[in-house]
Amino acid sequence: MGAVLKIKDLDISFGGVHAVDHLSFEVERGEILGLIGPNGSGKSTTVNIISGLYTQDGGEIVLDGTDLNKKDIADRVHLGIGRTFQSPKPFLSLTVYESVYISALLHNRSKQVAKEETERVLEFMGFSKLAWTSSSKLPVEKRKWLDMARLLPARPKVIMLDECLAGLNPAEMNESLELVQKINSEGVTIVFIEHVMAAVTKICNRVVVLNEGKRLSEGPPAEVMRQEKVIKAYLGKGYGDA
Amino acid sequence: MSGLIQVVINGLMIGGVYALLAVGLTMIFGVMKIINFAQCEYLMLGMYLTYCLYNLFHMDASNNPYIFIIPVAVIMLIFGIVIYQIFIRPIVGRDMVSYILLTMGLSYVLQNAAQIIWTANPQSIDTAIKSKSLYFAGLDLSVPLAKLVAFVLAVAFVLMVSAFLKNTDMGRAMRATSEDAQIAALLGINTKQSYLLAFGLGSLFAGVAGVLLSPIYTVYPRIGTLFSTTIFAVVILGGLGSVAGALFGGLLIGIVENLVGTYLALDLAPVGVFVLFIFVMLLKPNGLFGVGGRKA
Amino acid sequence: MIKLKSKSTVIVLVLLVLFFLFPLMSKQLFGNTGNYMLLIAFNIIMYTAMGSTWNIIGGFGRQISWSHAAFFAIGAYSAMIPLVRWNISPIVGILAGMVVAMAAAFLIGFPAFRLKGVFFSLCTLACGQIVYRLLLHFTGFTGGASGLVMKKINSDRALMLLFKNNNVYYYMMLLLAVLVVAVCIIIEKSRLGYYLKAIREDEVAAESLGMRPNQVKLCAFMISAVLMAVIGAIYALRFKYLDPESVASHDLAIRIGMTVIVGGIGTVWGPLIGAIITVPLLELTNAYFGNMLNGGLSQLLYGLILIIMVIFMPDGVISIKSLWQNHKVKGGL
Amino acid sequence: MRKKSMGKIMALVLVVSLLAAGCGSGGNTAQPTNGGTTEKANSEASSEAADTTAVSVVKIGFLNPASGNDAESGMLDTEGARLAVKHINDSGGIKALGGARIELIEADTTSDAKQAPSVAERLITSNSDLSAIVGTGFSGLTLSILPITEQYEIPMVTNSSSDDIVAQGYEYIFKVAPLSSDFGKLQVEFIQNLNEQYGLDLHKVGVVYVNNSYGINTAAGVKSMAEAAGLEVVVDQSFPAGFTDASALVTTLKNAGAEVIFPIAYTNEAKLIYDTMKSMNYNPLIIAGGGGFLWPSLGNALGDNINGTISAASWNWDSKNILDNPELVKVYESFEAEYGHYMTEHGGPNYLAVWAVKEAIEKCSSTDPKAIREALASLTEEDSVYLKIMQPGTLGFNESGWNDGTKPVLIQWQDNKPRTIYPLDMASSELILPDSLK
Repeated sequence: MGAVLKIKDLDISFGGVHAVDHLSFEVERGEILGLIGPNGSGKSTTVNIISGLYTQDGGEIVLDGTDLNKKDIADRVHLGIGRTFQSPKPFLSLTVYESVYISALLHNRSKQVAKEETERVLEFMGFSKLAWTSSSKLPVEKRKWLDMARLLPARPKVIMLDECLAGLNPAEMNESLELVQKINSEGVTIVFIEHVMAAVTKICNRVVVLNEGKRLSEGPPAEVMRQEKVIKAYLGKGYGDA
Repeated sequence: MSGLIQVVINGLMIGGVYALLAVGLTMIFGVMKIINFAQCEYLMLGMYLTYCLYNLFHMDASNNPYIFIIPVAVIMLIFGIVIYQIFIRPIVGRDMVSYILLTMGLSYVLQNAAQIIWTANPQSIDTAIKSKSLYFAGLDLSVPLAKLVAFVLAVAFVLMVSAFLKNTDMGRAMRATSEDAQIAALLGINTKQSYLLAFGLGSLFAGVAGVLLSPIYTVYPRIGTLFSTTIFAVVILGGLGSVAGALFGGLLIGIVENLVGTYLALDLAPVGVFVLFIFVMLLKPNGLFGVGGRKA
Repeated sequence: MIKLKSKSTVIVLVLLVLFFLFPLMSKQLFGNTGNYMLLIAFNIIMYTAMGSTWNIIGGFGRQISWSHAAFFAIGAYSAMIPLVRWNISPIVGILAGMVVAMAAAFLIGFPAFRLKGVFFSLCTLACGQIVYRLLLHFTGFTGGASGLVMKKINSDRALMLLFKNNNVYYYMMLLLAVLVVAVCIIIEKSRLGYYLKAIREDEVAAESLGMRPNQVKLCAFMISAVLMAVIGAIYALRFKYLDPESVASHDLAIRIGMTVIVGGIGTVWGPLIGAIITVPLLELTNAYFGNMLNGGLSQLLYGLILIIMVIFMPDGVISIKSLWQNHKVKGGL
Repeated sequence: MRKKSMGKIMALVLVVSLLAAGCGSGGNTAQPTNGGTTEKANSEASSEAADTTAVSVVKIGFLNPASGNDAESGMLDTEGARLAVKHINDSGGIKALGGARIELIEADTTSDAKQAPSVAERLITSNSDLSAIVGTGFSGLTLSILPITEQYEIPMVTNSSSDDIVAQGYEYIFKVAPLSSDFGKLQVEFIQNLNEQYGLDLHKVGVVYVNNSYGINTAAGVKSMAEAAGLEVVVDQSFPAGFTDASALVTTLKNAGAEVIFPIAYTNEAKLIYDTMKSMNYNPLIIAGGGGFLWPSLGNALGDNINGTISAASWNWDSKNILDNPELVKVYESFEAEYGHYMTEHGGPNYLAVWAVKEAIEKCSSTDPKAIREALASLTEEDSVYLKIMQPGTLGFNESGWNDGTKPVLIQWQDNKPRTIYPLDMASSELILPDSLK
């Protein structure tokens, strides 16, 4: 096993706001790590830094021994970092197939291979029937799944899912969780940003709790959620959850 | 030395003119996130209005057109609103491409409507102020009066507009809309109304500019095309929807234009402007006074 | 599906044949005005070609560029200057023009693509103006505003691409247009095409999949610039006179974009439809109303028609289909 | 299926538009608001051959911009041509063809050299019985049309100035106006006279010109002449057409201490330059190179400030050759009556151009363009009094097609009208020395 992704002393602030405050944690290979915390605790910011959207003021990100600091977004994707966004970002005028195919093209020299890869991913994500539907016609949950599907052709090592349950009904949530586990079972490490605690406790092996940009606690969901400070952080922010 | 000072003064003066034109554009730009390619045609109309009123009241060299600021402003405000209601409203919410094509078409229409009404011949008003100036014999410096007036009023306008945007509900609504139309809408702000207002005011400012410029330039249907590209540069340079930026951008471009024009070559003055423009774009994509929102 | 596809290809082929035979038919069809019709047809073909090249970056990638007149001008001048000044064959000039245009596209695109949307557009507008001003300024070389004019051609000189019969240039342009459209079709289904579409839809998402949008855009921009340069060269040879105002002014830049937008931006056949509409439209308004009402009427109508089109056909004339057909998504790649 | 329907559209649109353009190419049913008729659709006309005896109407095409940047001077050109047609028809038309009337068929070239060729081609092809063309006033437009008139072998009489026009070996072009490069000779000569006559020492000159075809050619002439005459050209500066601020320009001139400036500009630029000079109280002697400095609109724009300004002109309404000739005096009087302003540098040569075509037709008594071309080539001022209207009263085209006898004149604005003051044998009034030189 061992850590696939190491975050060391990560730090960033916007104007006066210290969004991420000397944050360090590690992601074990093959696990589903829950990254939780109240709103504004710096979860999404962390993801944006890791994926390369923001440049940190200080700290290191190491993926399988390669330091990502100097790498741009594209490099990081090729090295194995994948991420989705809080609100899905479909290629509206394109079909489901094309959306995935584009990603496949980006990571395969041969078009033929890319096509096979696309077929495989669609099959795997249960999109086969919807392949020729326009992304614009998809309901929100399917859009979120499509975002995940698009990541797979890159054969990512780590996928960071930013609130992939937000705005879904219980049934859809369960489907989503099954998909996430399915992807994970393929050996893809998952970083699962969420504040629906039920979901987190259900699928995460481990959680890291953020508060005001700092790491508040870490450990198996069940026991972390019992901790005084964690509950306070949530209640303090007015979140008594699930 | 006094040569250089004179050049800078010249730059400031014409810069004031640019700023005056840019304020209207940047307002529409900021609130609606669109370039109104017909903005300078509003200027043209403002000048023609002044010209007509001036002759209507049989004014001569002893008068000056500034008394028409209010009437022209009112007429142009109404005009802007009408134009918005007829042409712009149907396409609100469409992508950039529609706006570009529509405002282009609009500028064709206005230009040629003007040519139909007033012919292509340049017209001008007979006022003494056009060639008056404050002359400092000692320093051998001169400041053209008409431009000075335009400059001062431009600054005054910029202050008024920023005050309006800060302190009135309408103004706040418009600022909110320019920050993020969707969120503004969620907050119950009537964004359509902000758009309407922005467009109306945009045309109002162009009209006022028209009054102030009528002593300096002759007016003919295509006078607007003299300014359009420069004004776009000014607006972007100053920063998206930033009124203060429009002023600063205008002055900066005015000075650069005159420096290049005087010490390099007049033909290259526009080149100097655009090179500056591109550099600022690269160093400060949000413009000098920009407030984000670059991903238009 | 397959049947329909083949059907449409038939229609396109018919059109192609029509254009191909037009020089032979026009006299019969239009009598004395045949040659004039031929000139209009030439312009339609030219604007189709220009529109299609613009469409590569402006349509597929939705990067609205106002600097394409500059590439057109670069091509035109590169062909004309060597011919007029040193009597060097335009063939050399065309090749040179392609290189220069590509370089210019890089110099313009590299900074401009760091900006998004409207800001990119205005940056290209500024760049276009710079080229225009430079052409005006370096009078000794470009002839400045007086332009460059070709001596009267008394005999055909194939190597110099000088022919007395304008039909030769007609076919050159037709060939070029077919080539350009072909390139567009290929690109649309190519890697580059898909990348551009992804950028058009959501650049951030595209980047998060491992794309480098600016490289993709720059590549498309340069391809489109090179093609545009060749079109400019043929134009110069056909009309034998150039001045910055007519080939490098931003009126032309805008007209190119407008042709595509009217027809249907981002579609392979939009530029053709756009050209088929706008070119005759301009001629008609000029012919019927040219000298009426102080000469203002023709352009006024032109503008009005544009406005009406935008309001009622947001996605260009090509979108009329949506009137009788609800948005089905075609299958197959 | 999108493709299918789309194909339909394309096919349809193509056919419709081409047919439309087909009739459009000729078509103008609407009556013109003005003197001449605009292009007429006439399918029968195209079939009817150019018959030398029984023609009732002779068609002369008229090409000039009515829209775009150059619409103003396009209009000034039109006035002269329309008046000529009126006069000819009122005085019994073309005698040699049994009193055939002249019909001026006007077409708007627009101000765009891309558009002009197709307009010309349309004019010619949709009026197969066209005898000749008059136009344009713009070198750029004329140059872009030359290949077409040559192809159809239709003579074109132009008043555009650029030297290039008659230097390309085209045979169907006739240029009535003096070469713009000749202006310089006159301007420089004039300064030397001033220096002698009034004991002045004007030797620092500035050449500032709008960067268009006319400006470049004229400025080139005056520069070379000035240097040859030992004058010191302290400023040689072109500026973009339609610039918005003259202060950089005037500052340069002032700092360089130019005593005489040779400006070439149009109304708006000229107004900017004048106002700025006045505002910087800098009053050099102005000897302009024509263009906007001869237009009524500049007179209106500057009011009395324009008086005293001197300018070269390819033609002026009150030169000796005209004042001494009652017939020609009638011409400019009726012009002023008709259009409410003096006869301009554009009006005169276009008036002549139409008369030249008319007399050519009289000579060869045919409406066949080729015959008319030959007749034009051999035309002289003796053929009609109206051909004496160009200074110094001569007409005659050399083999390149240029009316090489004609000479420019200098005018001075006096009482808001341009009056001929030089050369003296053409002068109608005395130079009024500007105060700055007294």
